[in-house]
Amino acid sequence: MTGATLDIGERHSVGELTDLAYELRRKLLELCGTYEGAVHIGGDLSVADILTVLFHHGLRVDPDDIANPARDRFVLSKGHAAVCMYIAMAMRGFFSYDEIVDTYGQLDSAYGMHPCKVQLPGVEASTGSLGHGLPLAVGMALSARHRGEKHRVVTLLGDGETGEGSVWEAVMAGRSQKLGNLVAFVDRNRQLMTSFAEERVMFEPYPDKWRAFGWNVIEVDGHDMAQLVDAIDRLPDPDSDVPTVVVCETVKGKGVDFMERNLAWHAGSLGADDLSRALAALDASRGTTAADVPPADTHEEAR
Amino acid sequence: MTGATLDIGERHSVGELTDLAYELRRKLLELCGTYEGAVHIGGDLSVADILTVLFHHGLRVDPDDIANPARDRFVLSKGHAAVCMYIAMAMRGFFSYDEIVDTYGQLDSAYGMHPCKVQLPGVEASTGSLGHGLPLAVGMALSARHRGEKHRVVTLLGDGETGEGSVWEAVMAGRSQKLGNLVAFVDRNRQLMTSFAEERVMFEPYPDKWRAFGWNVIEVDGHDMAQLVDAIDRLPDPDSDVPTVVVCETVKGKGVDFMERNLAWHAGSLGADDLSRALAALDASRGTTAADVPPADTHEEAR
Amino acid sequence: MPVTFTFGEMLSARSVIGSTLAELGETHENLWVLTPDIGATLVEFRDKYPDRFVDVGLAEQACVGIAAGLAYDGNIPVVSGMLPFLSMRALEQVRTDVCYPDLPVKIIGTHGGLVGNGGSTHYAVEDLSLMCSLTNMTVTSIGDPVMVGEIIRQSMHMTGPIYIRLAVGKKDKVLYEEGQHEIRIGKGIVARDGSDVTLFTHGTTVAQALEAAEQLAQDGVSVRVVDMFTLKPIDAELIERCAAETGGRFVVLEDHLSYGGLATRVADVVADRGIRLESFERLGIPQVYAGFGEDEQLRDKHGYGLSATVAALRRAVAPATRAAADEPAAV
Amino acid sequence: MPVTFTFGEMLSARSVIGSTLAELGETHENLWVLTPDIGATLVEFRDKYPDRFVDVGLAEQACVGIAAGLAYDGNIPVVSGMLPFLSMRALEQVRTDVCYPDLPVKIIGTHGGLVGNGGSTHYAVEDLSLMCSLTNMTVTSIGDPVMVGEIIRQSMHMTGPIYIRLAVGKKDKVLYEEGQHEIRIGKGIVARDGSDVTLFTHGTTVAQALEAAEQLAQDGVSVRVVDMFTLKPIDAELIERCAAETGGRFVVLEDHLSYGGLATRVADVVADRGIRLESFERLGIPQVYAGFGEDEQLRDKHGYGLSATVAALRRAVAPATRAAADEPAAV
Ligand SMILES: Cc1ncc(C[n+]2csc(CCOP(=O)(O)OP(=O)(O)O)c2C)c(N)n1
Ligand SMILES: Cc1ncc(C[n+]2csc(CCOP(=O)(O)OP(=O)(O)O)c2C)c(N)n1
Ligand SMILES: [Mg+2]
Ligand SMILES: [Mg+2]
Repeated sequence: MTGATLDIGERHSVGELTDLAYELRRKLLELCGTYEGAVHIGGDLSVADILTVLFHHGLRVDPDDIANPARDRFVLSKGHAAVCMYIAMAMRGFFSYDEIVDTYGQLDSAYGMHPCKVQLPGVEASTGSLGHGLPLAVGMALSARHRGEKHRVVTLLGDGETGEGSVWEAVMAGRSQKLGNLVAFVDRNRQLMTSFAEERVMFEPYPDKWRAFGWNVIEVDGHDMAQLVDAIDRLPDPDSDVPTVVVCETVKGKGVDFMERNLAWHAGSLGADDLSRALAALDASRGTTAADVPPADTHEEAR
Repeated sequence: MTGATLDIGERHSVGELTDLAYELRRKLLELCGTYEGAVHIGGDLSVADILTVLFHHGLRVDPDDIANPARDRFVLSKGHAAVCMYIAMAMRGFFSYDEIVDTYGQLDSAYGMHPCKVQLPGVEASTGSLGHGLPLAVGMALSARHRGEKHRVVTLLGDGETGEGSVWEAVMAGRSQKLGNLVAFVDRNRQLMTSFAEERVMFEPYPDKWRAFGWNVIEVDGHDMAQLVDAIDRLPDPDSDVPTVVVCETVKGKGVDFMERNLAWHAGSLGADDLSRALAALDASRGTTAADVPPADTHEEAR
Repeated sequence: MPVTFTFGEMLSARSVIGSTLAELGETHENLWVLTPDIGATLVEFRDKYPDRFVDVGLAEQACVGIAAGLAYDGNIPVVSGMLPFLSMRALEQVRTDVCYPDLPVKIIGTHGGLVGNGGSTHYAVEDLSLMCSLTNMTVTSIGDPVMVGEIIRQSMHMTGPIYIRLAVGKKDKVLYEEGQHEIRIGKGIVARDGSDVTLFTHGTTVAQALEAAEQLAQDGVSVRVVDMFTLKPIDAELIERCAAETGGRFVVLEDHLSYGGLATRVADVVADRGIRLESFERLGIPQVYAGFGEDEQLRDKHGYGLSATVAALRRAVAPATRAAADEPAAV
Repeated sequence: MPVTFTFGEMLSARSVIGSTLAELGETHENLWVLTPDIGATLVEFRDKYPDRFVDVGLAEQACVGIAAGLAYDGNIPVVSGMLPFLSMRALEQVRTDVCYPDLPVKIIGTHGGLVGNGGSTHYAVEDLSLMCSLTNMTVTSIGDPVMVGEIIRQSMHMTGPIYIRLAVGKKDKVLYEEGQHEIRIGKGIVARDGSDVTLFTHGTTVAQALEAAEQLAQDGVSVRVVDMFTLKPIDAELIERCAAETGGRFVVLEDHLSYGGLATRVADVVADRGIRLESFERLGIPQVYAGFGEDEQLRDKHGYGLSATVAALRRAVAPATRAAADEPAAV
């Protein structure tokens, strides 16, 4: 992205970013193997590449100066992927990974199931209830525009989340307010919590919806790092008039065969045995993208 | 429309329907001339043709058997046009016009600013808060479908109203539930309460929004009775899978030159003097459609 | 430019909102005004600061969410609209996006109570109960149009959210002379002193309460009228003092459901502090949806108009007072 | 097929919802079940009656509106989901589309209270206050998993709406033996009799209340535990009787904000009926957003866990009881 004052930090090649995403998934699975409660592992794995490219390439942020007004803002609208964001941010130097693992979900921990700005400075907004992030992002983008700042406001939504009417209100507002500094990533994994998209809720033709609401639409394979990098590098100037959505075709559970496109893994926990199976699967899946994963067998049941 | 058991009643020619709409507007203005409080006259006049064609041609309803299960259901989602609906229904034999004029807005009257099913049997739902009618209509259409009934559920929305997220949730639900028996009319008068559409909220490309949400879209001049009749006659079979929206290009305040596309006439009241001016203007405007009214001067101010 | 006014005069509270915001926009460069298509009274602000005026159209949820986003970035957003919609359609946004991070968002609007003859979709009759349910929210209801400006001004110093309720706000009586009372968020106003019974009220019914007190005075009964314009945090000290100073006789009058609003806030204090009352009566909207009618007609119909207020005050000071028969059957 | 159960056993209240609805779907052809993507426990109903199961995805507002539309046409819709979202995101739909026309829509869900460790977006801590604010709404909060089925069954005869609150509903203790108590919407249950102090509670904390009462019994203190599972309409007679029969000593315990929920409902009755109490104490969530932690940890942290309950009961029966110091500073 083309920010104004904040440097983007270390430059990574597509290969390095791919390795970072692998590392992020490993860490996610490890936490999911030790933490007793359920982790939203399906939706975490589905955004691991997106969060990697954002925190290691796209966002102008500075872990040592988290309140710098020139920073890009990132709002995790699909707040249930919090732990994936925490770890991605830890890998960028915001937090300590060990602290995340040691305290996740515990009493008074700053690291819980959903991001809490009150308890964890560095995250930009408290989210978790779906459909809230985009309106917040519109407000932040308006503020930046008004102050003449050149940073972007980036948010990440689940595709199921975009069933919420509040999202479409904000889509309309982002366009009406002419916020070219506003960018929404959609994790288009074609799953909600208890159903596959199109099975109970018809989202198609999905990108057309955003187009009809006046947004600039970029479509990518959300597990293809080269495409993600390219999308970010092609984002319009923040001073322009039209907000951008990056529709990322993804796989819920991506990287772990038994979780992929499997409704049983919206949330769950891994014992030690399953952890090693999962890590082995992760190794086996290296280098694959969404296009490599077969469509879901929608006759399988949610548990 | 092609209902199952209920007869459509007297058949009217396009010319007769046009006369009925003129009559409806006259009565509206008369009420607006006698009632002391404000009447939503702008949005009433903008739907007078739509409500006429619905109650005198489109809807299979029976004023003498208001609870007949085979009746088409009509939900006035833009509830602030209640008085226009009351009078249209009175002209069809549901209510007494005199009673409406005599009691409108008075203590314990059944005829108030917004339709109240509790107090006025014959209206299908209590509305007035915008964005509620379409979800209700989806529920009614689901019920009809489940019971194997062949009637339609028809609703009428304001264009500004379709800024509400709840509308898009219901648009998605209507499509996902495959409700070919669901029909939404949109009063596309390009005005909200305090602004012109596109001025603060960008609705264009408007029909594309509905298309991208999977609906069947019919576009008509909402003051051209022949086009309205044609749209209704072309509605798909209620047993089909795709709901239909009829986007009606209209003029807020239609028929009264000094109210047309004038933000000052979202709501108002007419004294005796203004009433005769308004009636004269109405006569002068006979035979005109939306296409005949010049675009708004958007620099005029809301009062 | 502050509005000038005269005691007893009729003033539009809405125009006070408009002019106060326009005035504050000058001194507070981070003040924004947002509305979901209810912007008629905000024209002055809009014209002076078009960049800080946002009309999102019919989209209450986004309106509040956007306000929160602005506040996260150091701005002071005012959301202005109709309370039946702002208090309910956007309630989760108010709770989660505004109250939870404790952001300085102000929600101000009209149609609190059975006012405006819009019918039951258009009356905010449970809004104070809803707003008092929210942690971090300050909740006010203002009757005096001049006070509206004062409260907005005071609220500029708050770090958290505030809810400001008005009735229709087109024609409101100036109740207080300038400097007559100290006006401070969180403190009730003794609008009229008295020693036999306290009549607690807020918002549009303060004027009616004063009128009722005047009538009782002619019978030799001394009614204290408390304008409890802040419902949260509630002025518990004042309530306790009133119990002691007015013979433990309380009447609560409000244009709100008689459960959940001020009467309930008072009952909470009474229970918490173990205050022994001689009498307690609620005058407010019963458990019905009220239908059409003008403001005063509806108040009379539903038992909290002027004559009902006078009657309740008489009951309160009559011997053997507990009027258990007046308690609604099921609440 | 009704669930069979044993007293003291752990049961999933969610599975009781699922099996009860599947059972009622058979006898009630107009019963529909709707959910905004929270359908895991509804699989049995969905598989038996796919045509009367509607999953709208993430769209709480439409979900409630559609339910109202179904009800307008003579159906009995049950909306099942997570209460933090159903009680707030769709609140205006609940008020305007369901309560105003008084339609038989049932709202049932989980995550009432500080349960499930989801953080503050995911706790319904003000839901009972919100729902009690709505005219025509019946409001319940159920702790015993078997009772959940009973209440759903009873509610089939209601003409208006009902709200049914559960905690997480995955593992709940069966509290009552079959036939031990008359269970009727609107009537409190004396879950344990006692004469020194009444402990009012509902939902997930009933089990904790019974445990606290047991501990007090060892000190020779006789605690009456009332499971006030219906908050609206409130059982005012029982409250009055408890005041008379337990020395005017009340403690109210709930997994809800300590203002706005049951404690406030009791305070309302105390004020309305002029009940003279010796002591009154609220145990519930203070005015904070609670953060992360397991259910019991959060209850302990925020002062309404088991030991705090025991302590409050001891305070209540101690001489010179009014514990004014415990009143929150500003509410
Ligand atoms: C308003 C709201 N309703 C329900 C939930 C519960 N919930 C959490 S994740 C989820 C599914 C979301 O689907 P999607 O947005 O596609 O995200 P994914 O699970 O694919 O990551 C649901 C229903 C919630 N967090 N917020
Ligand atoms: C939820 C809600 N918000 C605000 C209002 C107040 N209001 C009544 S009509 C109106 C404008 C509606 O515009 P549109 O839907 O285009 O209808 P039109 O006025 O053109 O008939 C507004 C804001 C309302 N009735 N409901
Ligand atoms: Mg998804
Ligand atoms: Mg319009």
